[in-house]
Amino acid sequence: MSDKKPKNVFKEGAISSAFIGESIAKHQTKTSIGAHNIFLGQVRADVINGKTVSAIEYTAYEDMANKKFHEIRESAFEKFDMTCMHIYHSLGTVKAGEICLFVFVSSPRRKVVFDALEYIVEEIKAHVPVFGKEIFEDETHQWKVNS
Amino acid sequence: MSDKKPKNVFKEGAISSAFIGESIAKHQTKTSIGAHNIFLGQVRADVINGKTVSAIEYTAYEDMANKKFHEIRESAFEKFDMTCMHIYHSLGTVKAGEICLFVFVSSPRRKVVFDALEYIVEEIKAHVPVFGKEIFEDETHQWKVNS
Amino acid sequence: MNITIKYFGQIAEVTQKESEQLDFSEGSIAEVLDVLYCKYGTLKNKEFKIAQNQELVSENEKLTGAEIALLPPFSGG
Amino acid sequence: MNITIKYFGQIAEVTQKESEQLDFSEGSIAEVLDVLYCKYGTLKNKEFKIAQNQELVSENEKLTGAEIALLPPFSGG
Repeated sequence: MSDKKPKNVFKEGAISSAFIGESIAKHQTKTSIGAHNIFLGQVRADVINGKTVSAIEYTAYEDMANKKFHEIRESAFEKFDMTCMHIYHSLGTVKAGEICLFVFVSSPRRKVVFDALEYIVEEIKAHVPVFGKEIFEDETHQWKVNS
Repeated sequence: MSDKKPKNVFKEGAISSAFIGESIAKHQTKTSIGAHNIFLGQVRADVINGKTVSAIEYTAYEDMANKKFHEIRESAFEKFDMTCMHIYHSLGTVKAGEICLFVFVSSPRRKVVFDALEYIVEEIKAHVPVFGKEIFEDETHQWKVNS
Repeated sequence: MNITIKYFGQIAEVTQKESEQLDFSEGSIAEVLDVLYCKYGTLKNKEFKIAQNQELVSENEKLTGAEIALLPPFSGG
Repeated sequence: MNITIKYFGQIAEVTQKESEQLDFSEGSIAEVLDVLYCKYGTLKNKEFKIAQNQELVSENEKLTGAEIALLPPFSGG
């Protein structure tokens, strides 16, 4: 299931719950799968110095990011006995409450999916050049820092 | 967010991908959430002595099971800083490729959801009296054993 | 006292019923099991846990419950 | 050699552009940075990593690339 060249992980705008539901449905023909694990990153309406985040605007060094996503994918397939994995990340504006990251791993066995999903999400946070600009309700902004 | 009395975790038949999508959508008004983690158990078409599993028929000691689900829920809220959690388990027939378990946890922070989800799923597997009868294509059966 | 015994999964296959009412004098869970082993010959070969009023108990536990359940290995999820 | 320099996030706010072409003789990444620090006064106060041809490199790395990128802290997800 491992592709040889990087594909585009980015989607313009938020990732819809319908899209996630459809992705799950597509896996119901793969009857060797016993466990799925899904991570969703959602934009928080954090309050910072009295101002509320209304959206995050994502930009990325797209070519390098897709290359990194591909490396993460390859190393995850080497480390874990997964049937499949999918990653989607938003670019552009994602409003508070909307989903900006969707990571989906599947395996015959549940222990594998827990380890694999956490590994993949942490790798994405650490190594993929994506930049989030937190937009406040008064249209000022600050740059997001991952913790 | 912690309820005081056990609610019914069981659903008749498979859990649909549309239902999962709708559950995700309902959380988009909760803008303190930064991370969701979802576990889905899917019925595998295992081949055992040349016979293929076509479905699992689930029964449960329902009152005790709902009490256990409630205890797991209470202890998870004590251990982890979650915003919300939901568990659904199928009863009756779930065909190979269909989903029989849906566990959904949400928190402001991602590290919490990874730990919480794995804890909850392992507790369910170990402590909830649910019984899976694996039905083969030739209508014989065997009793499922969790590993 | 009158006690409801519940059977699940492969245990219900042995007993060929999902529940029954049996009358016991005071004693421990072990005494209930003795009666059931006598009644259902192959039960002894089966792996199961015992719940009294929806809590797992050992065989030595005093019989207090209105409801005893014989639970084969759990296999949810 | 002609090199494309790319700027992202808060670094692009400092440079007020997303990319530019600059001409360098052979040398190390540090020499590129010297030119940029001179050109953009406040760049020195910013935290960033450097990628050469889409791989992270240190300042001491030899300049080989057609493409250098200045990357502020990653904050995907």
